[in-house]
Parts: sequence; structure tokens; C-alpha cells
Amino acid sequence: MEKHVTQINDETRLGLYREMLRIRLVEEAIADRYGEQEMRCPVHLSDGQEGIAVGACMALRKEDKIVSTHRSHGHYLAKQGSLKAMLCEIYGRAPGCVGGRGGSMHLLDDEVGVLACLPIVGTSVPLGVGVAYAAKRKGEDTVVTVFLGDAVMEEGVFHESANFAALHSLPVVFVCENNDLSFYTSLEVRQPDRPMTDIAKAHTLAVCELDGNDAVTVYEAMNGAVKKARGGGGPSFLMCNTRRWREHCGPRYDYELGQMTEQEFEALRADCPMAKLGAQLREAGLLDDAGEDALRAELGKEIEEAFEFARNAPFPELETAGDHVYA
Amino acid sequence: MEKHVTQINDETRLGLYREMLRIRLVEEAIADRYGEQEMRCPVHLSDGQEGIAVGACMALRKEDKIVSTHRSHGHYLAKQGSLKAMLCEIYGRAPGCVGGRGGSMHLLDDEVGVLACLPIVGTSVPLGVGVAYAAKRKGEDTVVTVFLGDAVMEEGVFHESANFAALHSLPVVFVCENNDLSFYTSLEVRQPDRPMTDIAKAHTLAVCELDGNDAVTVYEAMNGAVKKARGGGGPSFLMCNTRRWREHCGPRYDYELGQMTEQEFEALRADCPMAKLGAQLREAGLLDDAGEDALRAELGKEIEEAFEFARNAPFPELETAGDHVYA
Amino acid sequence: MPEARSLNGAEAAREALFESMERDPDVFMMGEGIADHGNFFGTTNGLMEKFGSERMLEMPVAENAMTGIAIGAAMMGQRPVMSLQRVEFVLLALEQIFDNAAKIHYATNGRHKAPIVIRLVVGRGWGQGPHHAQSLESVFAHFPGLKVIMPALARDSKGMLIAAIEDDSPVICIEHRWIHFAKGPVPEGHYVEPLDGPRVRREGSDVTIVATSYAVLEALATAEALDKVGISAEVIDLRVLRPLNLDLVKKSVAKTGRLVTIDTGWITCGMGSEIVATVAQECFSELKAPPQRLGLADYPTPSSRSLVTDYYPTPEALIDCVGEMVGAKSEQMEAARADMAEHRGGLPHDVPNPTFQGPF
Amino acid sequence: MPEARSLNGAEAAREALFESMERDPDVFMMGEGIADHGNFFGTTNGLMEKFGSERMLEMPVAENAMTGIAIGAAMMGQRPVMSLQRVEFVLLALEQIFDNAAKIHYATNGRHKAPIVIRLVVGRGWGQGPHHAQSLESVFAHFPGLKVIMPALARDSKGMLIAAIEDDSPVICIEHRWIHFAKGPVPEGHYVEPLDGPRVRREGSDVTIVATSYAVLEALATAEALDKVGISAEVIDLRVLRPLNLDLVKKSVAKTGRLVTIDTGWITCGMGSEIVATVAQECFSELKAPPQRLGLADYPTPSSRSLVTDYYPTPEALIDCVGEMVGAKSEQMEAARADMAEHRGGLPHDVPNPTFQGPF
Ligand SMILES: Cc1ncc(C[n+]2csc(CCOP(=O)(O)OP(=O)(O)O)c2C)c(N)n1
Ligand SMILES: Cc1ncc(C[n+]2csc(CCOP(=O)(O)OP(=O)(O)O)c2C)c(N)n1
Ligand SMILES: [Mg+2]
Ligand SMILES: [Mg+2]
Repeated sequence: MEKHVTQINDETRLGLYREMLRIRLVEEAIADRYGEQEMRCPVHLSDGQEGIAVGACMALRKEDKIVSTHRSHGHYLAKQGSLKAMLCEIYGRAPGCVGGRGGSMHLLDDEVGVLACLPIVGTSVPLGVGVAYAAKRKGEDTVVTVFLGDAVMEEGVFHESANFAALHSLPVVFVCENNDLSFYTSLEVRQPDRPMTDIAKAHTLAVCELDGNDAVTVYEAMNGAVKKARGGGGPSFLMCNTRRWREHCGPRYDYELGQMTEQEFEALRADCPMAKLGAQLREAGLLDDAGEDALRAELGKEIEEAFEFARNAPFPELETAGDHVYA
Repeated sequence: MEKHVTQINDETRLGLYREMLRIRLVEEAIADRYGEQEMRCPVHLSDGQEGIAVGACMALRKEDKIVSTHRSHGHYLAKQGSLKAMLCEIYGRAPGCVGGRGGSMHLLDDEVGVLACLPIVGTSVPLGVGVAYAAKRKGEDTVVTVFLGDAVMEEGVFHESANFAALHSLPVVFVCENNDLSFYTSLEVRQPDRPMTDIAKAHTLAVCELDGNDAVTVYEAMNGAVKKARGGGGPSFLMCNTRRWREHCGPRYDYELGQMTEQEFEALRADCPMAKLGAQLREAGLLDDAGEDALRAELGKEIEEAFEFARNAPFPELETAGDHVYA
Repeated sequence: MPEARSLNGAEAAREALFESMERDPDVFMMGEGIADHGNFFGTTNGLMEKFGSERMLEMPVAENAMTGIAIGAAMMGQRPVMSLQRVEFVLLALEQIFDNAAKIHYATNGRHKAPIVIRLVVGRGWGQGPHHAQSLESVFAHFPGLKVIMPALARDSKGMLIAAIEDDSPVICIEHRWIHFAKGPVPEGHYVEPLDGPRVRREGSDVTIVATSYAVLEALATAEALDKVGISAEVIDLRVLRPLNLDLVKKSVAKTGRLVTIDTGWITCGMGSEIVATVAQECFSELKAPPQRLGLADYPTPSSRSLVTDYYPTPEALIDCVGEMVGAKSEQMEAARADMAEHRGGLPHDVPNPTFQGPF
Repeated sequence: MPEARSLNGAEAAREALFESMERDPDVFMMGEGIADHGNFFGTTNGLMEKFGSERMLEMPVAENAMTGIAIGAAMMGQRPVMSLQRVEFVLLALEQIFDNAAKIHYATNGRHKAPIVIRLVVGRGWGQGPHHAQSLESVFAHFPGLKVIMPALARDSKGMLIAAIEDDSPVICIEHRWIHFAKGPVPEGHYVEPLDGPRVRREGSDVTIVATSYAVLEALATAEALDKVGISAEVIDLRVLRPLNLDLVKKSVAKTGRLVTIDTGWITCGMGSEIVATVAQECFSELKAPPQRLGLADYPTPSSRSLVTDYYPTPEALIDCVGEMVGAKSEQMEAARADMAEHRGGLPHDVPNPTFQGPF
């Protein structure tokens, strides 16, 4: 894929940092409170992977669309989905983004283009491609980003969808979050030993492999892919390597389950997308302890308020449970 | 893929020719008699594509297995499936290979390793891979050949199956008959512009693209792939370019439907796998008019007898229609 | 409503597609080989010439993504009409249909819609065999959120398909190949036959026959034969299988006290089970005799003509079933059978009418 | 038969897998994350250690090919036990299941067999939502050639799973998550609980309750409460949904004259429809009251606990239904309800018992 080196400005870099920190704090707060058993739905936390969500979504317009997976908090928040609506959804409350009908695995915020985050592996991929097809038909210049995990590359529907997107040169960017895992199973147990990007290339997607824990790199690559898509240049595939920190589903860190030693975990966690950008910002004099504290305080307040809101929000009325079966 | 140049001997070359001629004559006889409305099931004829069936199956042992598609007559016959059982099946008679239960799209001959020919596009692909997996588990040195059309490359299940075959280094040879068509739709309307072999390569299959209308080439490539598979070297993918001559389903030639002009059709038919090898054999002094006549007479007799047999065979008893629902 | 001519089901469906595409630029067709010389069983003649390949979208052979793409496009206001030559091809796409199409409106709390139509053809015909002749309507009808329709009359083939295309919910339209051959009056121009429930196609007082799709045509013919021997059958065309509105059926059973259902698919867990169960539950005291169900024999569809002789529910089976129910004399049943035989004019059992040239 | 200890359903299923793998080297497990720390809901503890990764085969996330591969291997004499954490994942593989697994024996005229077991877990639990809590047994039960089982008691979780693995036909085994928690006597060692049909779990004379899977446990508890107020319910555990043998149900209805079914899935075109239809057809004159069906509310499964309060069939709904059927007095029903409430000890409606720690 053509390399579009964007002169990334300080504001954007700070923005990336801020958004990562926001997602991190939200996920941590969810993890902290999960044991209260008030969030009665599965949660697939994404801390450790924020660089991708934030880098990719920063390159998008508000009108651009995204679709995502079971692990969608980061994407939803990075695309500026309403935090309150998300927490209400997880708490099963009426102001939840889908009124408590879906829980954490069915986030949505039409206002900002978060169209569908769905739990069945691969299921949202053709939806995203169909959205792009509609945009093309209507002559709109919307770009659709399809977030997917590495396991999605194993599902037939990915290939079918990529084939169609390439055939019709659709404005789609596939952003693959390769965290090496599906549940707790490594890539090497699931796919033959070759760069996954070969698959995308074979489908004639424009391909770029990058460090998903480097938000700036993701942002720059995404900028290129989005520009290409918007200009009618067709679909791209960004393979973003990363690691998730917590258990597949739930609040515990992976090492707490005995999936790895604490040392191994710490080594892994050392490659933190937030820490990485934070260090650069500090070096560049854009961030210091006071700035960080202020940011944390500001975000912490927002998050605290959103949790308060969600915990006090009404449950949906039982009588509405049967509404909207048919349009 | 490593090139295994086999010193192909005269006997084998003559054998290839004979088998092609046999398939050709069978398909022509089916087409001729189809209008009688006694073969009351769909038929997908394969004349024009015999080079692949024959070249591939000649490289297999009797114990080796094949699975195939809706267009399977050639594969079935080349693997030495019983002609009588096949015709009986098409005529819906009791001695049919599956007792008249399946018709032309459900051929099978366990004795010679024709395991499953099935009409749903792609459906037999994972079956073949599963058979290979069983062979590997049991330490058998059977090789499984999976015949597939170019449209199968669009179905997700192909990718899922190839991924697994590659991951476990299974003894599978995927033989893709690329006749450019699915129904009457060209490849270019269905897939982006790139060599289809890229897909197979991306799945780490050993890949070879070749002239499917050259039976000797197919045989040689197949020999290499089979040797590799049998030796534990894993799966291969042979992309064999060809064209079918008749309508997708039924007895008429494609031009008779107005899909192309008669001239275009004749140009296409000029690249005939049988004529190609025939000319070589004649040049090498291995075949002459008398030899050809003798061969045609011999095969014609066999085929005539088989038709006679099928047309006079009993229909299956109605009372048996409900047998074998459960094993 | 404009004047009616006589068209067959395929021509009627073609007019539905034509009218809908002409009226609404968001309507487009998608599928595999939808504009081939066979014209999708005669339902797409001339549409490619008229609307071009953008709106007659030839798709790769990939039903799962195709369905998801249709849903995604529909979420953005498009109205795709996806058409598959056999019901079975959509088995690859059931995850998209059951999880996304059926639930998207509900699971987004009413925010999204998926106004897609999926046309599926039941491949009854010569030697189609186990993988090409299934029907499966009750499988779709199990899922809240889907609408499931099976037109029988040519008028419905057009009017219900237009209604389906204009519906904001996903509609599965199952078309039996043999209704494509059957002629009936079809109004010109745009009109809608609402997806609101069954219709009484023939009034009667002794027994209620609830049939679907091609079985409606057979039931009507059989009802004539029964009538001649003094048995009066009411024939109800089920039409809409989900959401299922059985008011008319219950009313009819209240009158006749007897119920026979005819499934296009297998009986076990079929539509007939649902109808009989509902009637047993809600018309308990009105029933004069145990309700009966007809449908496919309980095994996969064999290919050979000799094996399918009584695989599909025959007029004879219906005569026997009704006759026994009303306590008819054996002479009556003989006479009705003879009448049906005459009506078919000696056609073999695997031929719906002389225009049929099978097998594809 | 060896002596029984008390195990929960998960431990019982684990023993079935252990025994089967130990006895027959052709048996192997396949699936996604089957040996993860959760041990597939506790049903695979220690199997990886004992049998190794060759026989605890971790698969790529590709359910359609996985199923086809299982069938292909089974054709060659292997006995794969494919296990998926949610029923929904298999929606991607229904073409393989309906066309190949179900039909291969029939369509090869008895030549091939597909002795596979597909274990599917119904994800009832906290906030699982629309894509993770479906059940779909009646969809599978529609297809001749499949066997479909739903064990309820721990003894069956083991014995029926062993029977399924030893069966030469493909078996769909639907396991409700909540039966994994329920304890009951389970014999040691190898034994088989035949896949031959329903069992009477409690005798009674006023009403026949046919329940499946977790609903059996609830029905038994409810029957106790009904008993205390003088209503005698016979509880039948359906166990085997295809092939469906309703002899015992008919016999029971002949005695009680009343029938209530409880579906694990949606009611429309569900198992209850089939059972009620068959009973209406074959026990017509024995029925004293209209048969009734309970099951899921007719919409997708919402996530929020407030929305599922009466989504699943509750003991209260069963008490009301039976009470009305037998003409019970309101005091009786009140008392039974109170008894059930006490029995649950104030647990919220979304918790099956105190060991349950949800949500995954
Ligand atoms: C079709 C399907 N199969 C299996 C699952 C179970 N499942 C949920 S998440 C998951 C892992 C997916 O891995 P990946 O796509 O890499 O995403 P990650 O969890 O690593 O973010 C699996 C197998 C599912 N939800 N859907
Ligand atoms: C899943 C599925 N989709 C569609 C069809 C209809 N169909 C039958 S054959 C065929 C064309 C397949 O083309 P290809 O695989 O290239 O084989 P060819 O006919 O060219 O030999 C199609 C689309 C089918 N049988 N199964
Ligand atoms: Mg992953
Ligand atoms: Mg082709």
C-alpha cells in the first residue's frame, strides 16, 4: 500500500493520547466494578489494544461508519459513541444505546456512525461491506471501517466479503486487530505459518502491517487507507499487531487465570500503546505530570458521572419487551 | 510448487487418451438421449473438461479418494467408477450407485474411492479435508483429491477448509477446474482481477497453474502433488484452466442458447484436450485411424451396453423409499 | 384496481419486480445467474435490458456474505431482493438471516431496519434429489422478526412480492417451482396484496383444508372432486406463515369442525403442527374429529421417479384423509379419486401440467 | 449397573467424554477453546492432560468447514464430538448438518454413515442477549436423519452422551447451561441411556406436563408445589426430540386427559406444537381440556434482566396454566405459587441456584 506520511500535529497526538486514556479508564472502571454483579452481561475488555481503536477512528469523519465485534468498547468510544449510553447498556438500563436489549456485545450509536457491534465472529463483516455498497450506489463519500479480530480471518464470511469489496472497489477499510488469540488459543494453533496479510493481498486489498500498539502509526496508515477509499481507490486491510491484557471475557488479567506467569504478563504489558505515546509526548514537552493528572481528573470525572448515571438509570419497562419485533 | 517431471510413458499417454474418449462418448450419449425424458434428473455435462479428470485420476491409486461437485461424471469415470451404476443412477434405477436416490449429482463408488459428489457448491470440500484428516490420524497413506469449480473459490467454506488442510499438512490435492463460468457468469464479474492461485498461495498450499486441456500436463503436475501429499508434504492446489462446452445444466451446446456465436464456440472447442493428445499420439505413431476406430468401437460397445442395462434395469421398490434414514 | 389478465406465477412475479424497480430506485435484485437465459424461472425477463447490471446485480457464489451485504445495504435504506434458485443455497446464510435480518430491528431497539426480500425456490421437479428439493418454511417461521410468505395464486405472486419489497421487515418469500407454471388473473400495474394472513379460496362446510403454495392449487382441484360426491371442503390459502394469523382458520374450523393441513415440507415440526396445535388449543370444543396433517414423507427427497410416487401429498391422500374424517362411503371416495384421475388426464405424477419440461 | 454418586450435569458429561475416549480411540473432541480454563462449562476437565491435543483437537474459528471435516472424518469411521459454546455458532454450519450429516446415510442408500455428535450449549444466563441465548431444537428436529437430544438429569447427561457417541447416526446434543449446574445421581463407569424416547419422571393423574432439558427440573419442582395443593401432575422428560416417539406421552394423556408442553425455545413451530398436534390427532377423544403450550416469549432474547422477567416460562406461569386447566381454586394457585417462591428462597429470577456465578 502506498505510504501516506501525514504530518501529524501535536493536537492530534495529544488527542490520540487522551482518547486512549479515556478508553483505558473506562475499561478499568468496568473491571473494578464488575464483581458487584450489577453489570449482568458478558464484557470483553480491550485495554492494551486502545492504540488501534483510537488511531483508526481519529482518521475518520463523523459521517463515516464503523462496524465491530464482541470486543467493541474501544471502537465505540474512539468513534465518540456516547459513554453514558454504553454504560447504561451494560447495566441493562433504559437509556442504554439499544435500550438494554443487547448488552455490551450490541453497542450502537447512529449519531456518530457506530452501526453495529455484534458478538458472532465475522457476522458484522458483510454488514459493513453492504453499508459501503449502499454508499457507493448512492454516490456518498462515506468510508466504512470494519474492525475484526485475527480469528475472523478463519471464518469463510471474511473471504466472501473481502472478495466482494475488492470486486466492487468499495470504500472499506478492514482493520484487523491481531492479538494472537481467539479465546486462549494462539494463532499458530489456528492458522498455518504465514503472514496473515498474504490473505488480504490475495483478495487484492491494499495491505499494510503495523504495530497496533503505536497509535500514531495506526493513525497514519489509516489516513492513507481512508483517503484511498474515499477517493474511489477501493478497500484496504490494516493488520495491527497487539495483545489483549485481560481474560477473553471478564475483568481478570490473563495471568490471574494461570494462562501465563505474572512476569510474562508484565513483559507483555510493557508494550503499552498509551505508555508509548505518553513517553513521546513527554519527550516533546507536550505532556507532564500535571497535564496527565489534569487529564485523568477530567476523564475520571466524566466516567464517574457516567457510571453514576447508569447505576441510577431506570430499567426498561417490562411491557416494552415485545416492541419492535417488526418494523 | 516443485516441478516433478515424470517420464510419462506411452502406455500412460494412450491410457489418458482412452479415458478421455470414454468420458466424451458417455457425455455425448447422455446428451443425445436426454430429450427422451427418461433421464429425469439434472445433468451437468463435462465434455471439453476431460483432460483434468483424466490427468488427475491417472495419478491416483485405487485406494486414494476423490470428492467432487455437481459436474462429476468425468471425475467419477476417470477414477473408474462403474459406468453401469452411474447410468442407472441417472435413469433412476435400482442398480444406480445410490439406488436412484441421488441422480446425476450424487455419484459415489466406494470400491474405487469416489466418495461423494454433491450439488451444493463447496459442500464436498470440507468432507474431503475431513477424510484426509481421518487418513492422517489413522496413519494411512491415502491421498484425497478435492475437485472444485472456480466458483468454489468464492465460497467461504473453501477458505476455511484450505486453512485447516494447510495447518495440519493434510494429504489433500485441490484440483480447481477453472472454466471461467458459474452458470453463465464470467469470473471477472465474480472475482477481482488477480490470479486465483494467489488465494491458494496465501493459504500456503503448494500451487501450480496449468493448461487443463492438456491431460499430460495435468497428470504430471498431479503426480508431483500426490507424491508430496503422500510423503507428508501437505496439500497442493492445481489450477487447471479449461472451458465447458455445453450449457450449465442440460444437453445443449452453449451457443445453442445464444450465450455465444457458433464461431466463438468453435474457436473455443478447437482447444480440445482429446484432439490435443490425439495429435501428439498420432505424431508419435501411437495412434492411427484404425486404432482410433477400434477404440471408439470398443468403448461405444461398452457404453451402448451400459445404456441398455440402465434402460432395462428395474426401478427401486417404492417400499424401500423410507429405508436408511438412520444408520 | 386495474383489470386482470391471465398470467402464470412467473410472469406475475416478473411484473412485481418490474413495477417495484420502476417505482423505487432503491430496489435492486441480487443473486447468482439472475439474468441468465432461463431468466430465473421466467421471473426476470427483460429486467437486465431495462434496469442494467447495477440494479440486476450478479453476485459471487457466496451466499453468506451476499445475505450480510444485502442486510447492510438495507440498513442504509436500500431494498435488495436477493433471489436464490433453491432454498438450500440459503442454508449457508442462516446465521445472517436468523441473527441479523430477523433481530436487527428488535436488537437495536427499533433504530435499524432490514427491508430485504429473500426469494427462495422450492426445487420440486424431476430428480432434483436430496439437496435440491427442500422447502423448510417452518424453519424460517420459527423466528420472530422474519416475515415468511408463500404465494399460491398468480395474483399473489405479484401482489405479495410487491408488498414484501415495500415492507420494512425482512421477508422470506418461498416460491414453489410449480406455481411458476400456474395461470391465474393478475391485475396490471402496481398493486399490493397485503401480508396480513390467510385467505379463503373456496367456501365449504364439512372440512377446513389449510394449504400452502402449490398445495393450494391441488387442494382446490381436489375440493371440486369432493364436491361432486357431496363433501364440501373449505380451502384456505395460508399465504403468510410468519407472523401467523390464524383467525380465519379458527373461524372456518368453528364452522366445519374438521381440519386438514397440507405442508409443502416435512410434517414433523412443520407448519401443520403449528396450525393443528393452535386449533386444538383455541377451537377445542368446536372440533368434531381429530385434525389431520399431510406433508412430505419423513425422509430426504429421493431422485428416482419411482421413489417419489407418494412422497408428496397426493390428491388421493387428501381424498382419503377427508373422506375418513367425514365418514364418507367408499363409493364416494372411489368416485372422487376417479374424478381426480380424470382431471389429471393421465399425466404422470411428477408432471404438474403439460407446459412443464423439466428438469432444471 | 454400577453405583451412583451425586454429580452435576457438567461433571456427568465430562465422565461421558472420558469413558468414551478411553474405550474407543476413534472418539475425539473438536471445537474452539475446548480445553480452556473454563473447561467448556466444566465438561472437559483433565481431558487434555489425559488424551493430548490430538484427541482434544483445537480448531480454527470456522464452524462450517469444521462440521464438514467432522462429517468427512466420520465417514471414514472416526467419531468426532464437536462442541460449540453456543447454539448460534452452528448457524454457520447448517448446510453441512442438514444436507450432509442428516442425509448422507439416506442419500448413499445406506453406504455411508456420519457418526458425529454436535454438542451445542443454550446460553441462558445473565445478559447473553439476542445472539447468545437461542435454543432452536425444533429447527433441528424438523430434519429426518438427525437425532436430536436434550438431556435434563445428570444421569442422562452422561448416559445419553455416551449413547450419542456410540450411535451411528449424527446426533445433535443441546445442553442447557443450567443443567450443567444441577446435581443428581450418576453411575460410575460406562453405561448407556438409550436414545429411544421420553421418560416419566414423576407420576400423576390430573395433567401431563411434557418438558425438556432445564424445564424438566423446573417442572418437577413445580409439580411438588402443585401436589401440596392437591393437583397431581405427571412430568415427562422428552429427552429425544428426533426421532420423536410420543407413545409415553399419549399413554399419559390417555390417563390424565390434559397436556401442557414447555419449550426451551420459541413456541411457534416449536416442539410443543408438534407434541400438541400429535396428541390432538391421536388422543382426540381422551382430551378433557384444550392442550396448552409454554415457551419463550415471541421475540428475540433481550439482555437486560428487567426485560427477561417473564421471557422464560416461569413456575408461576406453569402453575397458572395447570390450575386453570384443572379448574383449581384461586387459593390453591396462590398456595402453590407461595410454595414455589419459598422453594426458590428469594433468589432473583435470573439465577438458577447459588453456585451460579454468571455471566459467561
Ligand atoms: C461464529 C462464532 N464462533 C465462535 C464464537 C465464540 N467466540 C467469541 S469471541 C471468539 C474469539 C474471537 O477471536 P478474535 O476474532 O481474534 O477476537 P478477540 O477476542 O481476540 O478480540 C470466539 C471464538 C462466536 N462468538 N462466534
Ligand atoms: C451453495 C450453492 N450456491 C449456488 C448453487 C447453484 N449452482 C450450481 S452449479 C453453480 C456454478 C458453479 O460454478 P463452478 O463451481 O465454477 O462449477 P462449474 O459449473 O463451472 O463446473 C451454481 C452457482 C449451488 N448449487 N450451491
Ligand atoms: Mg484475537
Ligand atoms: Mg466454473
